[in-house]
Amino acid sequence: MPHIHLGEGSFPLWALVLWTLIGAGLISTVVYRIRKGGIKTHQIALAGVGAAASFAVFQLNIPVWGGIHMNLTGLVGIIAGPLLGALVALVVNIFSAALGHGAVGLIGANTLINASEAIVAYYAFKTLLGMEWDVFPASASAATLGLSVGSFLMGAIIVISGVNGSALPRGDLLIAVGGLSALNLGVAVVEGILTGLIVQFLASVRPDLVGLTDRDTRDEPTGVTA
Amino acid sequence: MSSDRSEERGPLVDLQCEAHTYPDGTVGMHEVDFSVYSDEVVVLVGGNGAGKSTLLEHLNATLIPDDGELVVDGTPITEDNKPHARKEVGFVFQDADTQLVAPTVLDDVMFGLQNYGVPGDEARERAREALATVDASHLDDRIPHYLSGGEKRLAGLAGVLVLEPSVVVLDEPLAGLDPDRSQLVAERIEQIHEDGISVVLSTHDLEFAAEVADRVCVMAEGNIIGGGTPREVFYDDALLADANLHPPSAVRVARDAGLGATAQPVTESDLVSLLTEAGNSNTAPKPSTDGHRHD
Amino acid sequence: MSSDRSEERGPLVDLQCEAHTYPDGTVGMHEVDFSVYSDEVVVLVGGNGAGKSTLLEHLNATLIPDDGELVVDGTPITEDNKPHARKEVGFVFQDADTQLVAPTVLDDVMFGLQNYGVPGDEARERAREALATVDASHLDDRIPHYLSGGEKRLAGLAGVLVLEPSVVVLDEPLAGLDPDRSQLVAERIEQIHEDGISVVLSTHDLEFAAEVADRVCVMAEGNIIGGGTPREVFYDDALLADANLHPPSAVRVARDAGLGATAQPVTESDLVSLLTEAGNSNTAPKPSTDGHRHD
Amino acid sequence: MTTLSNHVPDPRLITAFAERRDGPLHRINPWTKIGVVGVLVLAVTVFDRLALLAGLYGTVLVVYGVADLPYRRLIGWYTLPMLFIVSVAGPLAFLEPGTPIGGALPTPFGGFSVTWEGLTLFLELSCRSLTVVTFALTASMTTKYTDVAYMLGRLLPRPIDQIALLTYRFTFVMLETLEDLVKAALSRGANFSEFWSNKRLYARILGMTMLSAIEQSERLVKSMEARGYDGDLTLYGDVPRPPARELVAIAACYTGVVAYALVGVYEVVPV
Ligand SMILES: Nc1ncnc2c1ncn2[C@@H]1O[C@H](COP(=O)(O)OP(=O)(O)OP(=O)(O)O)[C@@H](O)[C@H]1O
Ligand SMILES: Nc1ncnc2c1ncn2[C@@H]1O[C@H](COP(=O)(O)OP(=O)(O)OP(=O)(O)O)[C@@H](O)[C@H]1O
Ligand SMILES: [Mg+2]
Ligand SMILES: [Mg+2]
Repeated sequence: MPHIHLGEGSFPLWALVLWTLIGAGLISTVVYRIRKGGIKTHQIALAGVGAAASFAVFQLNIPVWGGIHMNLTGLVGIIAGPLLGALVALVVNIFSAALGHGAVGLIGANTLINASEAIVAYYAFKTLLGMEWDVFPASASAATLGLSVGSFLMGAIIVISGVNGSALPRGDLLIAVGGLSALNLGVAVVEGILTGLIVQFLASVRPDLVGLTDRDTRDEPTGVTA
Repeated sequence: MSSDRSEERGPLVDLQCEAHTYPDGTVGMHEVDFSVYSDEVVVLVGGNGAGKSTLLEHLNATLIPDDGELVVDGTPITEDNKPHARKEVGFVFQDADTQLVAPTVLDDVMFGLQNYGVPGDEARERAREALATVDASHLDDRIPHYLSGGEKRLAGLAGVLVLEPSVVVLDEPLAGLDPDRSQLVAERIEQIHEDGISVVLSTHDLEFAAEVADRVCVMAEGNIIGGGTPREVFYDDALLADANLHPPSAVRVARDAGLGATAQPVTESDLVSLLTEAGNSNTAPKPSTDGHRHD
Repeated sequence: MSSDRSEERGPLVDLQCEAHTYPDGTVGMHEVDFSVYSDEVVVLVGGNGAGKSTLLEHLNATLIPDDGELVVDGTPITEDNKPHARKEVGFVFQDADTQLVAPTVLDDVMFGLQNYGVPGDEARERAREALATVDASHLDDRIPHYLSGGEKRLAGLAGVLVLEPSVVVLDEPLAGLDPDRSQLVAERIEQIHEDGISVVLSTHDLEFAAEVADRVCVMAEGNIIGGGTPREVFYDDALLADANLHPPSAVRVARDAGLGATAQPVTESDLVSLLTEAGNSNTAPKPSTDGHRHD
Repeated sequence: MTTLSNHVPDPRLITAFAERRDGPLHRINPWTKIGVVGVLVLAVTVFDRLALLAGLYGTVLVVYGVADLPYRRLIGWYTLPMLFIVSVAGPLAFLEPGTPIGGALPTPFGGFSVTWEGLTLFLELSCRSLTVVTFALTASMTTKYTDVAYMLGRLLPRPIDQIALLTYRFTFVMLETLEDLVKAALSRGANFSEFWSNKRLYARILGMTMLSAIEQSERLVKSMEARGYDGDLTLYGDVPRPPARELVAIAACYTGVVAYALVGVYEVVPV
C-alpha cells in the first residue's frame, strides 16, 4: 500500500473550494511569517534541494505490503523546520500532481495533510528531545505521530467532504474511511521507523544537523499549526 | 601477463552487447565486445561521454545490455544469477561518497560480507585484513563521511577487495585526488594486480594509463574504436585523434624532441631511461640526446 | 606581468587572515596573507585538505576570517559591502552542478546581472557576449541537466565573466574533464588573462599549473608554506616535500635524466626545446621529427 | 534501475519526452494546456453521469495517443492513483445503498454485496481521477523544461517560486545520487527485496540522499551568493500568451462545463 494522496474529482465542488481556500490560507500564513522574518538564501536552498530529495525518494520502491512509496514528510519537517516543511509539502504536491500522482484540484487538501505531518513531526521531535529521549525513539515517534495526524486529517477531510456522487450517509462513510486510515496508519509506522533510523544515521555522520535545524528556526518560537 | 594461462581458461569476463539505451532514450553505448582475461590491467580511455562508465557498469551487471550477453567465469549472467557477477566482479564507483554507507569504515568494509552471510567475527577479521592491504588500517573506526577523498577511495577499494573478486573494476580511481594520494591508489592497484586479480579501470589521466595498463581500450561515442598495448595506442595518431585524445606527456616530449622514432617511450620512466642511456652512451657530459639509437 | 602597474595601484585583492574555523571546529586555514595583483595568474597547489578551497572562498567574502580583513580594490569589505567583493571577484566553484541554477544556460548567465538589477534586454545582450567569449554561444538554450562536465564549466565561467570582475577565482577548473575539454578551459583561462583580468585558481594538475601560472603558492595544513615563479617552486625539493607534492613531469624527467642542472625546464615545451636545442647543438644525426604537432 | 519504481513516472523520462519528441501537443501553448487541466478538474468535479465521465476519459486517452505517447507505460503509472480509488470506493461499492448485484454475501453483520450504485460510483471515481491524471501526464510530457520553469516562476508567490525552481533543477541531480547509492550497494551484494531485514540499509541509502541534498544546498548557497543572489531569482524568459484560437477554445470549454453544471447538475437555471 503506498502512501495515499486524495484522488482527483473525489469531492464535490464546494469541498474542493473549501480545502483549496484553507490550504491557501495555511500557505499564506507561512509565507507571511517567512517574509516577515526575512528568508535567508540558505533556507531557500535547503527547502529547494530538500524538496528535490523528497521527490526523488518517492521513486524508490519500498518492499512492504507489495511496495510502498514515501516522501519522508516527517523527516523533511524535522530537518527543515515547520515553515519550510510546509512549503516543501506544497512544492512536492505540485510536482506530484504534474506527474499524475495526487490531484491538481486537491493540491490544497493534500498540502494541508502533508504540511500537518511535517509540522507535527517537527514539534514532537523537539519536545521529545527536550524530554531527553534518544534520537531514534524521538524521531521515530515524532514521525509516526506526524504521519498519524496526517492520516487522521485525511480521513476527516473525506468524511467532511463526502464522496462525490455517493448517497451514503456520513456515518457509514466513516466506516469506509476507517479502513483507509488504518492502512495509512500502517504506512505511518513503517515510515516512522524508517525516519527514526535515518535521523539516527544522520546524527552519526553529521551530528551538527539537528543543531543546524535549531539555527534555522530559532527566530520562530511559536509554531504555525494546521 | 601469463597469457598462456588466460587463453587456457578463457576470459574471466566476456561482454557481448548490441547497445545500451538509458531510460530517457540516450544510447550510452553501441555494439561492444569486451573481454577481461586473468591477470591483466585494462584501461579505458576516451573523452567525456564516450561511454566508459556505461561499459564498466555492464561488467558486473549493474547495467544490462538492450540485447546481448555477459559471461562471467564461464557462467552466462541472467536475472537470477546476477549475484554471481556481483561477487566475481568488484566495482569501485567514481563517486566515493555514494559508495560508503555504513557508520564506520570497518562496518562499511564488512557490509558486503554481511550481505553474503559471512558471520560477524570472520567478517571483522577479513575486513581488517582488507583494510591492511590498502594501507588503511588506521581508518577503521572513522566516520566515512569525514574522510578525505583519497581515504574514501581506499576505504571503497577495501570494501570491494574483501569480497575476493577475480576482477576489480574502478571508474576514474584518481578523480579529485592530490598527487600523493593518486600515487598511493596507483600503488594499491599495482599490488592488487600482483596478487593475481585483474583490473579494469577508466581514467582521463593518460600518463597514469601508460603507467599501469597492460592493454588500453580507446572509446569514442559509445564505441570501442581501438586498443592494444600502451605503446601501440599512444603512438597511433589517427586513433587518438578520432577519440579527441592527446598522447601522454612522455610521448609528446619524445615526439617533439624527435626522440621517439624507434624507442617509443610511453611512460616517464621510459623517457628518462631513454634520455639517460643516450646520455651515458654519449661521451658528452651534458644533455646530449640522440637517444633514438636506443632500442 | 605588468608589475609596475600593479605596484602603482596596489593589490586588487588583499586578504589578511588570522585563521578560519569552520562551524564544526575544524580549522580550515591558519594565518594567511594573500594578495592578488592586476594582470597575473596565481595558482594554488597543495594536497587534499591543504586549505586551497578555504583560502579561495575568502577572496570574495564567501567565507569570513575569524579575525582579519579582506580589502578589494582598496575598499575594506565589511558585512555591508560584501556585494562589492562579490562583484569584483568572480568565483567559479568546483561543483559545476551547483553553479547552474536557472532553467537554461542563457538564463543562468543572466542570473548574476539580474541580481544586480541590469534590465532584461541589456542583460540578454551581455550574456550572449559572455557566452561568446568562452566559445559557448551554441549552448544558450540548453538545459543544465543535459550539459557535459566541460560545457557546465564553460557556462559557469560565462556566468562569472558577464559580471566583468577584475579577478576571477576558479576552484579546480579541470576536475573531471577529458584532455580536450581541459585544454579548451585552459585556453579560455589564458584568454581571460589576456583580456586583463587576474586569475586565481587551484589545481592538482601540476603540469597545468606550470603551464599557466605567473606565480605559484604552495599550501599545506592550512598555511601558505611557500611560493614564487613556477621554476622557483617546482625546483624547490624541500618545499614540495613539505607539501607532499611531486614536481611536474617535465621537471622530474629533466632531473632524472640529469638535464635540469642549468636550464630548469618546468613545462613540457621547455623540456622539448631543451631537448631539441641539445639535439641540434650536437653533431649527432638529427632524429626524425614527425612530431611537431605539439598542442 | 529495478529498485526505482515503474509505478511512479521518472521525471527524467517525462522530460525526455518533452524535449526530444515533437508531436502535435508539443506545439500547443503551455498556458493552454494549464487551462485544459483546469477545465478538466472542474468537469470531473461537477459532471454527475458515468457516461459523460467515461466519454471525457476516452477523449483524453485519445489525445494522449495523438500526442504520440506510450500507452504501455500509462498502465504502470495508474497504480498509485487507482490505490486511492480502490481503498475509498472499494468499501463504498459494498456500502452504497441500492440494488445488490447478484446475491448478498451473508456475514455476521448481515448481507453484504456490491450494489449497482456502488459499482457505478467506483467507475465514476476511476474515470474522474484517471481523466486528470492522464492529461496531467500528457501536458508534462509535451511541455518543455524551460516553459515549465517559466510558468512556475510566474504562478507561484515568492519565496515558493524560488523553492520550486530549485526543486525542479535538482530533482534530476538527486535522482542520480539515489540511483548511484543503490547501484553501489547492489554491487556489494545488497538485497533490496525485503524491507524489514534490510531496514538499516534503506535508512542509510535514504539518509545519504538527504545528507547529499543538505550539503548540495550548502554549496548552492555559496555559488548563488557569489553572484549576488539575495532571495530573488527572477527569470527573464517567458511563455507567450496563447494564440486567439486556443483562447477561444478554452473559453468555450469553460463555458460548456459551467453551463452544463448550472443547467444539468445544480439546476440553478431552469430548463
Ligand atoms: N543515467 C543516464 N541517463 C541518460 N543518459 C546517460 C546516463 N548516464 C550516461 N548517459 C549518457 O550516456 C553517454 C555515455 O556516458 P558515460 O557516463 O558512459 O560516459 P563516460 O565515458 O564515462 O564519460 P565521463 O568521462 O564524463 O565519465 C553520454 O552521452 C551520457 O550523457
Ligand atoms: N564545510 C566544512 N566544514 C568543516 N570542515 C571543513 C569544511 N570544508 C573544509 N573543511 C576542512 O578544512 C580543511 C581545508 O579544506 P579545503 O577544502 O580548503 O582543502 P583543499 O585544499 O581545497 O582540498 P581539496 O584539494 O581536497 O579540495 C580540511 O581539513 C577540511 O576537512
Ligand atoms: Mg564516467
Ligand atoms: Mg578544494
